[in-house]
Amino acid sequence: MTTYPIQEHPCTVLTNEMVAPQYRHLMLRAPGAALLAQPGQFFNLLCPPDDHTQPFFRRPMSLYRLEREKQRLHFLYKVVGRGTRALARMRPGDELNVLGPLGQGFSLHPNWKTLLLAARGVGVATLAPLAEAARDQGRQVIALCSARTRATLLAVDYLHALGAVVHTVTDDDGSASMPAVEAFLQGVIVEEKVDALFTCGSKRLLRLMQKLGRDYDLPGQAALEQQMACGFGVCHGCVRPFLRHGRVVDLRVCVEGPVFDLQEVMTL
Amino acid sequence: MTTYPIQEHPCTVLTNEMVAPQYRHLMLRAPGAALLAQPGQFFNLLCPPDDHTQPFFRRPMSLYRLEREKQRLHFLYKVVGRGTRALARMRPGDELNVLGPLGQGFSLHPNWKTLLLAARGVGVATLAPLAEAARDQGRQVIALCSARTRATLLAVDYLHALGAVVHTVTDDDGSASMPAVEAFLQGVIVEEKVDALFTCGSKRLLRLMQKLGRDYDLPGQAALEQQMACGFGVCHGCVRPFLRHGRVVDLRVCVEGPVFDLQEVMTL
Amino acid sequence: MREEDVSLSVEIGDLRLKNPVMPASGAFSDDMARIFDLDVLGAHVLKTITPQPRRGNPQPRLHETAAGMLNSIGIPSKGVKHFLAHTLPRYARYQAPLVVSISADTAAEFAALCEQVSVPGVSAIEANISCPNLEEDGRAFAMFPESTLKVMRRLREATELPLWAKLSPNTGDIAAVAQAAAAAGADALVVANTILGMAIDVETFRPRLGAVMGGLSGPAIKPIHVRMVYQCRRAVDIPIIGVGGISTAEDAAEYLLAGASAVQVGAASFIHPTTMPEIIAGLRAYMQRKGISRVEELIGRALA
Amino acid sequence: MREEDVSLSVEIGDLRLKNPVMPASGAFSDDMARIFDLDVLGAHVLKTITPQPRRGNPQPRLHETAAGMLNSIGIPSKGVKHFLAHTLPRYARYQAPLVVSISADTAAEFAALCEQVSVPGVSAIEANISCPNLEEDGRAFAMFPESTLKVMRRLREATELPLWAKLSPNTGDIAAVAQAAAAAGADALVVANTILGMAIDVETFRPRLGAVMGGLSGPAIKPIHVRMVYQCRRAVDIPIIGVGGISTAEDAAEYLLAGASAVQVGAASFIHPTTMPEIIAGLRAYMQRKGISRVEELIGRALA
Ligand SMILES: Cc1cc2nc3c(=O)[nH]c(=O)nc-3n(C[C@H](O)[C@H](O)[C@H](O)COP(=O)(O)OP(=O)(O)OC[C@H]3O[C@@H](n4cnc5c(N)ncnc54)[C@H](O)[C@@H]3O)c2cc1C
Ligand SMILES: Cc1cc2nc3c(=O)[nH]c(=O)nc-3n(C[C@H](O)[C@H](O)[C@H](O)COP(=O)(O)OP(=O)(O)OC[C@H]3O[C@@H](n4cnc5c(N)ncnc54)[C@H](O)[C@@H]3O)c2cc1C
Ligand SMILES: Cc1cc2nc3c(=O)[nH]c(=O)nc-3n(C[C@H](O)[C@H](O)[C@H](O)COP(=O)(O)O)c2cc1C
Ligand SMILES: Cc1cc2nc3c(=O)[nH]c(=O)nc-3n(C[C@H](O)[C@H](O)[C@H](O)COP(=O)(O)O)c2cc1C
Ligand code: FES
Ligand code: FES
Repeated sequence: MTTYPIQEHPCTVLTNEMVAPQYRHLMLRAPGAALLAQPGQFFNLLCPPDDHTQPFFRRPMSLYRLEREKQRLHFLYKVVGRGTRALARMRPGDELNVLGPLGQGFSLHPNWKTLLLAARGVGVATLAPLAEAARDQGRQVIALCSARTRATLLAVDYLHALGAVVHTVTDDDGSASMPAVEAFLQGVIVEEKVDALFTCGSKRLLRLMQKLGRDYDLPGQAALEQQMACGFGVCHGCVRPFLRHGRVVDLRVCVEGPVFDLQEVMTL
Repeated sequence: MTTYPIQEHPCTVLTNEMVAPQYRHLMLRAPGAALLAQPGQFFNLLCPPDDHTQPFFRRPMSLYRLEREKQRLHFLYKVVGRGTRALARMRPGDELNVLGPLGQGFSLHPNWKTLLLAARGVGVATLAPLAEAARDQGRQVIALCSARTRATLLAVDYLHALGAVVHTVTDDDGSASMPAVEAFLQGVIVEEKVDALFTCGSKRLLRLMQKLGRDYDLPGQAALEQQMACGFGVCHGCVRPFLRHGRVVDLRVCVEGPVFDLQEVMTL
Repeated sequence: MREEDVSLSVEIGDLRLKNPVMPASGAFSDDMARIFDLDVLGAHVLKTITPQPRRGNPQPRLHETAAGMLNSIGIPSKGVKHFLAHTLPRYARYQAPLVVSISADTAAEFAALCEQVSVPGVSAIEANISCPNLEEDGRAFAMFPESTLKVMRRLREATELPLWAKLSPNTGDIAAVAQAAAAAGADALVVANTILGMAIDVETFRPRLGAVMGGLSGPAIKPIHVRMVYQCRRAVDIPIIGVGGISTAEDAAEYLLAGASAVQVGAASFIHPTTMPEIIAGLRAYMQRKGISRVEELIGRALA
Repeated sequence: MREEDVSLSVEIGDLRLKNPVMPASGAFSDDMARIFDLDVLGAHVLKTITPQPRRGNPQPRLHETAAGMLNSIGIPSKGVKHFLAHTLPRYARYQAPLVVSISADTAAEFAALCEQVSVPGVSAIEANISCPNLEEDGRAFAMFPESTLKVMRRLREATELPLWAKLSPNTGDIAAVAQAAAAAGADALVVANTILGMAIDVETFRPRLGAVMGGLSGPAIKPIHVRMVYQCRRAVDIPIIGVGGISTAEDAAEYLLAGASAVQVGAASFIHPTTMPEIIAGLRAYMQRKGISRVEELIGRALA
């Protein structure tokens, strides 16, 4: 019997705890096929009804962490609207249907020894599995986590535990200002001999990483977000323009992405 | 400040237990204004979503029992479709919004000493509070409970506890056949000097009670069911024809009923 | 901004309402006085009446659908005589302007009825030229600009009261129908009535409604009716009253932004009967939050 | 009744399908081969293509509504040349009949495109004369009988393949449009496309969609589209393919009872991508339960 790579998986909520104001860590018990997800891929979650009404669309969420042997699938999410609000109310034992794994994840060239990850806010959820993969493959990870406040810095301990060198910057003390971050990352790139750049979670950070990529001639990848209906390529709702081979082409974030070559992304 | 007789009441599920296959007894903690309901009145329940979709309409349910001092409101219901199926899944602690009390309940003439109640199936839920009121007012109650099987006879113990004389008939042993029931009720009416007839839950039983009412010149009341949108008189969805003062008039089951004069009801 | 700095008052032609929230015809009566103070409303709109008594459609008259409902109530009416003698006087106790909805099968009967209800105590007449149950296959005056023009002209001649035309969504060109109603002298448009729909019971193979087809309303239709208000707003200058799927203050604001000067609430009241007072309070809170002092500033703002 | 006694096969004109379940245009591509065996379907219907490449509408293109969605994808298309060279060959591996959906701004371009796609490997052509995003204010050929007749005649002359006309719900008289399409020689009707709708963000005061208006689909519209299928069934003799809000086997059966010979599934696949195979299995179970051996016996049964 053929098994199909994309499936709906009935999962069970194990924990769904607040990790910072407005941010939650969701851990699910998931069936085996869901656990084949790769870093940078995502799932489309069927959030439960909110105040008696069912959000029509699923909600895309990046794979945050996988524990294959324990059959655990993790997400890290920000509560922003009705879907995530309803998600936030889920309790251990509740059932959650997730569709996936979806999309193209990160691809790591064998020669890349040192990876620089720059995430803003919950963007770190998307980059964390990359750090885990890098550790497993003996690569070095330097991560910059940016957030509004100290209180909303996410996953720092987890990245530490994965062996990454973690730097944090925040708006409240001015350390997350673009000039400061640029200067800091320039230093890291030069001193640590960074081989590739990865980013997720902020348009300004993305632009900065693109500039650094050009300035230091470094390859890179960015994970994007775009509203989705299907998540598997048929509706064309998530299409946006990219610069590929010198031409503007419309690509589907859900299938051709969500991870794209850093310099292809058009940020206007 | 004016208080309005009809309100939405946020209630909390205390218990929601199966009492027979397909039948459940729902006990709610309810605020004071809900506890002013009278026998024969009903509430319109906002059932929770079923498999991710919210039933649009509320579901009407008769008051089954009230415990004013304990702030408890009881319903007895049959699981038939999506609304009641969703209701059946509610657990203690869950919130349920009920609108009411609605409609005209039973009215007991002071001279009526002995009441004959004939209920089919879950129709007994509607008549039970009448038995309780009768007991409080020192009236005698004789109840006939009819059901498909022994296992689906409902509320018999409760009616006993209320001091009613309870007779049960079922289809499976033939005792619920109309000729048998008619003969039996004729005997009861004559021997017990019944003053008034009450019925709910079956068209055939209703017709029989109408006939007995005419034959023995007894007054009576019947509680009806009709699909409803609003439950408080504005939509005209629940309208059906009645024979009143010799003319056919269209009346709203939710406001002019659900309890009607026995002989007014048209059963075609 | 303080609560008392917010003005919810709107103008529908010569009629000033203290707020833009009123019931939709067929979803209101003074039975609701048992639920809240009916004088909080911007206006009272009554169930459509007809010249002669009629019984309405056979049961079943209701069917629930995804985020909405079908109804085939039809227009049960005790006739205009009963209305004038018994119903109208009951509403004299309220301050809220009274809007009487009327319908008839022919333009001549419609005009006669319009004249009959143009009496003291009535603040405006809503011409239901759109009831999809009335005519065969849902055909109604408001399906075409020509028939709209014709009937609305007759009605205009029949009354000096503010005259509102309730349009039908069952048309291919709502803007043209709106222009016809305006050209005939309507003081305002009510956009719109229910959408013709049906449902079939897959167990019995029979239609779910006694009348086979019925009108769809509720949240399901909101995007369609918002679009129609927007199209009408671009097509005519007279005020528009938006109706269709409104159940929250945000829904009401959406209609105002699309070009409505006021809104009506139908099916939502069946589920939460205090929807209208809650929308009024919610609109006030919304405006405070957005720092907007007059609700009229919202009207048509999405067209800018 | 045993499973193997149930026949799901239906005829759409000369085309026999092994079952009546196929995707709606715009909600399918061979990307779904990663989710289930695409050869279980009664047919494959592709996203509408246009003569020249076009980019479709600006973002945002999606908005969720109560029990439904608005889309303003428009018709991004790589053009017919790319289609013939690259897309069409990809579908040669499947047994399911391939239906190519086409659209163009003028009748002449439409006919030329129709001829171009009348090639081996294509089993039928679905003429999308109804896309509400294509023309200003949602105007489309299928809004009026006259324009439908005109464009369908040109298309009929341009191809010998089975020709399906996809109708628009944004018309006041779907039966007349259906008759026009049949008169022009359409082999089947697809009833119907999305309903024009819009939504406004009450925080920004701006329309939710980049293209301002978009098409409403999903369970919310099912009662409207079932009604239209029923009306078309009474008006014409050619087969009808029902589409709009179908997400279960019962929904599909409802359309069949209303007069459809087959059904298409759109938005539901986005939420549960295996909706179509589940409907096929569910229809089989439904028929066993009802003791009906041929699905064709259900067609139009509610009209009896
Ligand atoms: C590939 C991908 C991976 C993502 N991973 C994460 C993650 O790991 N953690 C996390 O917190 N968030 C993630 N997001 C963003 C997340 O999908 C949105 O925050 C979420 O959909 C908001 O839903 P809502 O109902 O709470 O908000 P609402 O604003 O009520 O949503 C309305 C609609 O807009 C869509 N939408 C709103 N915000 C976004 C957004 N930023 N991106 C895409 N669609 C959006 C919703 O899905 C929905 O369709 C990801 C998005 C994508 C596309
Ligand atoms: C005044 C009144 C009091 C009632 N009291 C009780 C009671 O105490 N216990 C009890 O078990 N049932 C009672 N019923 C019947 C109960 O309302 C229905 O069984 C229930 O609405 C079925 O909902 P559903 O979603 O499970 O069924 P579905 O068949 O899925 O419901 C579809 C629609 O039909 C309506 N409907 C279906 N059956 C009935 C019915 N028999 N009467 C009215 N509407 C119906 C539903 O409300 C809903 O709008 C009462 C009905 C009325 C009118
Ligand atoms: C049960 C019911 C009865 C209605 N009766 C009438 C009516 O008599 N006259 C009329 O113009 N509209 C009538 N309508 C239509 C409503 O006034 C309103 O236009 C429509 O329901 C859309 O609003 P909603 O989605 O808020 O319900 C009725 C609607 C419902 C649901
Ligand atoms: C995202 C999306 C894209 C669509 N694109 C097309 C299209 O290109 N051509 C077409 O004829 N219909 C298109 N449709 C309409 C569908 O084919 C279908 O008629 C409509 O969505 C109703 O069905 P549903 O409720 O099952 O979605 C599209 C619908 C959606 C939701
Ligand atoms: S979300 Fe449907 S194509 Fe990407
Ligand atoms: S249910 Fe609305 S009038 Fe009775």
